[in-house]
Amino acid sequence: MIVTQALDVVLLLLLVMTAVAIARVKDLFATVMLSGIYGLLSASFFVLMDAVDVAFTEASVGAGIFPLLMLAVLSFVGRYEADSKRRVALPVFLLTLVSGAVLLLATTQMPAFGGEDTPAQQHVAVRYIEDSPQEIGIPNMVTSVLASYRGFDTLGEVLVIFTATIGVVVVLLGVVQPGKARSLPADEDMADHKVLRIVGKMLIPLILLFALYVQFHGDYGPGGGFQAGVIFATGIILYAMLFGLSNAQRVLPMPLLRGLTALGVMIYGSVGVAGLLAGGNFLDYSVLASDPVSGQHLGILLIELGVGVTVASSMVLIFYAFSLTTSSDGSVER
Amino acid sequence: MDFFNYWVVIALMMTGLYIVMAQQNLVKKLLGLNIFQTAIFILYISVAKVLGGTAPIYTESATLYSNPLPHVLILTAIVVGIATMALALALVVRIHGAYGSIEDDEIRDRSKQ
Amino acid sequence: MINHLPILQVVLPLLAAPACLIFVRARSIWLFTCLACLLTFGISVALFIHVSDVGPLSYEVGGWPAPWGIEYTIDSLSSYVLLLVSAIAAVVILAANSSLGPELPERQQPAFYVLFLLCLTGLLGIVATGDVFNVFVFLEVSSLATYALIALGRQRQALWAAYQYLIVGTIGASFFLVGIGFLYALTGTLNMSDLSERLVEVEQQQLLAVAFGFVVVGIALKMALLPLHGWLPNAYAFAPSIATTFLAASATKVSLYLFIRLYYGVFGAETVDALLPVSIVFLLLGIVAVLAASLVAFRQSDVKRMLAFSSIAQIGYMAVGIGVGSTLGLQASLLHLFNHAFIKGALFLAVASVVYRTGSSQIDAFRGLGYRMPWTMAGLVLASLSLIGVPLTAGFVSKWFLVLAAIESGLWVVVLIVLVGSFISLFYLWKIVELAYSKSDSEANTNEAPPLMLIALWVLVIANIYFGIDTRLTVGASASAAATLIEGAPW
Amino acid sequence: MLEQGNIVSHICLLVGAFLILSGGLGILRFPDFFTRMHAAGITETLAATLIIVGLMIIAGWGIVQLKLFFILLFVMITSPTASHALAKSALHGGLQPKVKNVVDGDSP
Repeated sequence: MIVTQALDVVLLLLLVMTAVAIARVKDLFATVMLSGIYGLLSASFFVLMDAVDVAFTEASVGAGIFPLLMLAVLSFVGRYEADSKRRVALPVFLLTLVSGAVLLLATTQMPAFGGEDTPAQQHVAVRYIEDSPQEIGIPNMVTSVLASYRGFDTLGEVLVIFTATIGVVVVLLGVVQPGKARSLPADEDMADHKVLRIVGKMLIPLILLFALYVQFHGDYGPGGGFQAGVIFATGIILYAMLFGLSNAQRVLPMPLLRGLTALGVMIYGSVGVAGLLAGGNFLDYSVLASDPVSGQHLGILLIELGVGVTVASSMVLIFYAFSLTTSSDGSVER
Repeated sequence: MDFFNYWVVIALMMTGLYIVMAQQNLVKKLLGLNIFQTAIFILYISVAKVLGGTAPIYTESATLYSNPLPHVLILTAIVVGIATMALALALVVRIHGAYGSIEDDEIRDRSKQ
Repeated sequence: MINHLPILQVVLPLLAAPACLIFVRARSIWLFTCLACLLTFGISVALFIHVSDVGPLSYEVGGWPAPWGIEYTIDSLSSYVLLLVSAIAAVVILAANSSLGPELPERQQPAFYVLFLLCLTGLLGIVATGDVFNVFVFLEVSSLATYALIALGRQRQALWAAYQYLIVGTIGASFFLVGIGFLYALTGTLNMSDLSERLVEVEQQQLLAVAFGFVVVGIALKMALLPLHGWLPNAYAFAPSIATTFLAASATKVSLYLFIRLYYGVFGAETVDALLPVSIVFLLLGIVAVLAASLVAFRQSDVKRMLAFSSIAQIGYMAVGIGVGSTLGLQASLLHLFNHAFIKGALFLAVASVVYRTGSSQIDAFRGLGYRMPWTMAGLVLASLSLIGVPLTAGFVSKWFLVLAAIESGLWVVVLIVLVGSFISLFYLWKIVELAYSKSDSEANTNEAPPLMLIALWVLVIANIYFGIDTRLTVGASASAAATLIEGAPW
Repeated sequence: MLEQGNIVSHICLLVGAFLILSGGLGILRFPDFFTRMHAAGITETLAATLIIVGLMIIAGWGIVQLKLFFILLFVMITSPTASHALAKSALHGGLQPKVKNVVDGDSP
């Protein structure tokens, strides 16, 4: 327990240092790298706090997708901040300082960290911990809560991704149904990176295989549709980076991805409606099979599939959109 | 020691908020927002931790588990966060194309024209 | 079947949004969206009737009982707001196809409809749910859709407005998340009714105050209460006109609903006011908003912007109603929430018609339109009268109740403010009307807005007059909702 | 406690940790980009290998050991590739290695 607490202090202090560095460094490229480190540090912290599923997600998002998108943006907007006006905004600084102090005082009333008898541990959570292995029949309680008890939140989450994807595509490309693939000049640049291409060819199948493992192993260990979707998308994005966007689009054209993004939401929603038609409530999986536990199994499998499909196709689609947009495409005054 | 995690949460929140409000660069503001959101994640996950407990995956040997509910909430929040970031970055790219700048004050000047 | 309506209310537009992508042509997607919105409206009507005849409905999503699963609760307040939002959506979407024509290239229109449905889903979800974290999720669905909708505007300022709103909106939602995080740490639950029961036993007063503070500030950002309104004028001015119409009539209203729901229904107004001076702050900010925003509106040369500042002023009236603190005050707020949606919907739709014909929303573009677009301008005049609060219009009813509430509580200042605010709005609206009916140089050949836009506009205008004359529905529903919230009395 | 395997694994972990530390020092102290990359790339491949081997010994025969083995394989492939890509793009970007012995720690 001492080790846990010592690590806790070290990791959190490192996080604060990284955050302050992000605030102070002017080179945007460096700050993006720092925010990748920040993501990795927080993921490590989440492992320490027993939140393995969260850590998995944070590692793939905070240290993976987010810096990747940031780098894509920096290639448009340039690397350095304008530094003519270097002023510390004193009022803002004081405001944050004062509100921080007030909050510090208030947090001393928080239930003590790590206690077993805090309200958060005592009330709703008890059922998830004690009954979910029997009620749902899968060992990973996070998956049980995510997919079944609070399955509607997760449907909302998938909807958020869908919304963002539609938004990104229409903002960057101006269309949801784009025409033919454009070939990028950058495609040829990668041709002399033989080593990268060969290693990539070795790794991509493994990455995709690992994504499937994470997808279907989420009931038993950390993982699930979201993490699997991100990993799958990473494989495709790696392919697109190494072998050119036009090749990637031949495998996964944009209209297909767009359809898949919507399809994932539809799969999720249809499982809910199926529960309704089978005589239960919306998203009630117990009525999907003859006995409740196998019904839960089936329901969770299907909705995780929906999540995976939407997430994977959205991430690839967002990557395409950032790669295909040209910053001065004359569509300023659309 | 009981409240150290929460103090760090507040320090991170305020750092993030400061970056969002005080920095002029649009990309930097988003990095600040990211710090702020991660601070919230740390808050929730700290609330969920039970000292001496294990990850909430049922095993024969364990009896004490950390609370799975905040984990679920934060999984959702992380996804919401990255979705927001993606949209924000798309807007930044377009703003750069339209204004030729990603500095707050310059854009404000040019908006008025 | 009636039992499943609470969830279908949200799931129908939710599933309609991705299903839109099946269609290819913008026109068929529009027809499909219209159908979805009409069905959603039908469900909300059925829910409203059921709730007022039989009583509140509760729905356990996934079949899990309340504090463990997510609960949907439809009581008199939520059915009232659901009815409002889905009615506005159904009317506004009728006009969308015509209005978007000149404002958005056809290849971008499918995305508009998908985002419109997603925004509607989010707003309905916030209103229908009985779980605070579920509120956050749907808040983000509607917010993300809104940012993208605003970014679809023609001018480059639309992008900037969308970015600014994104930053502010995300901070608002994050504050809300922090607040419910603290509440969860103190009570161990996320379910609203469970939360309200367990909050009574919480002893950590300072932390409770901080949690309430985060939640209130977060929601106030989303509803553009005066010092936090910065995002609103640009967002309304540069979004596509039809998106502005929908957002102005529904989005801030839903944020206000959320505030009322949590402040009265979950936290308890007295509990909060013992810790934080929320009602006094709302009263003061509301008064300042009514005066300052109205004066700023007077100085605008862009009509969309003028109406945006007018919206901030109207949110001020609603805040004043809450600040008064009595049942009657809350009822006035709820009435104004409802009526203002129809007023602003009609006004912005009239402006959308003008933008359709003239391509501009500058006030100079209105010169002589009274002769060229007689029906549109007649609608605009009637809606303006309603905004000012002339008797026999909806706007009068809500202001009348606000004045009654103020007199009841002895707050004569508020009576004065309502009158002064109405006078200022008379002046800035008169600027438009005067120009519209002044003779212009060009020939006065009529060039009316497309029929569907006119129909939508006149539906809203007639609603304004109807709810000004027959007040049974609005007054009855708002009275029962206010009574339920404050006194816990059966509706 | 002090079985043979345990000692070996502890040695592996300690040496690995030391190498990571020295690699970090190298990044800070070496004069130019390529030497810094050398410090990071070389030590980290070995350090990661040692740490994973140490963990494999502790884990004992089973599924965890297999997973660690796969991670090891991944690290052995990706880490040198990453170094290669970095060096190549640095050269491509026009960065030349410093040849003279300059004791200036900062200029890249």
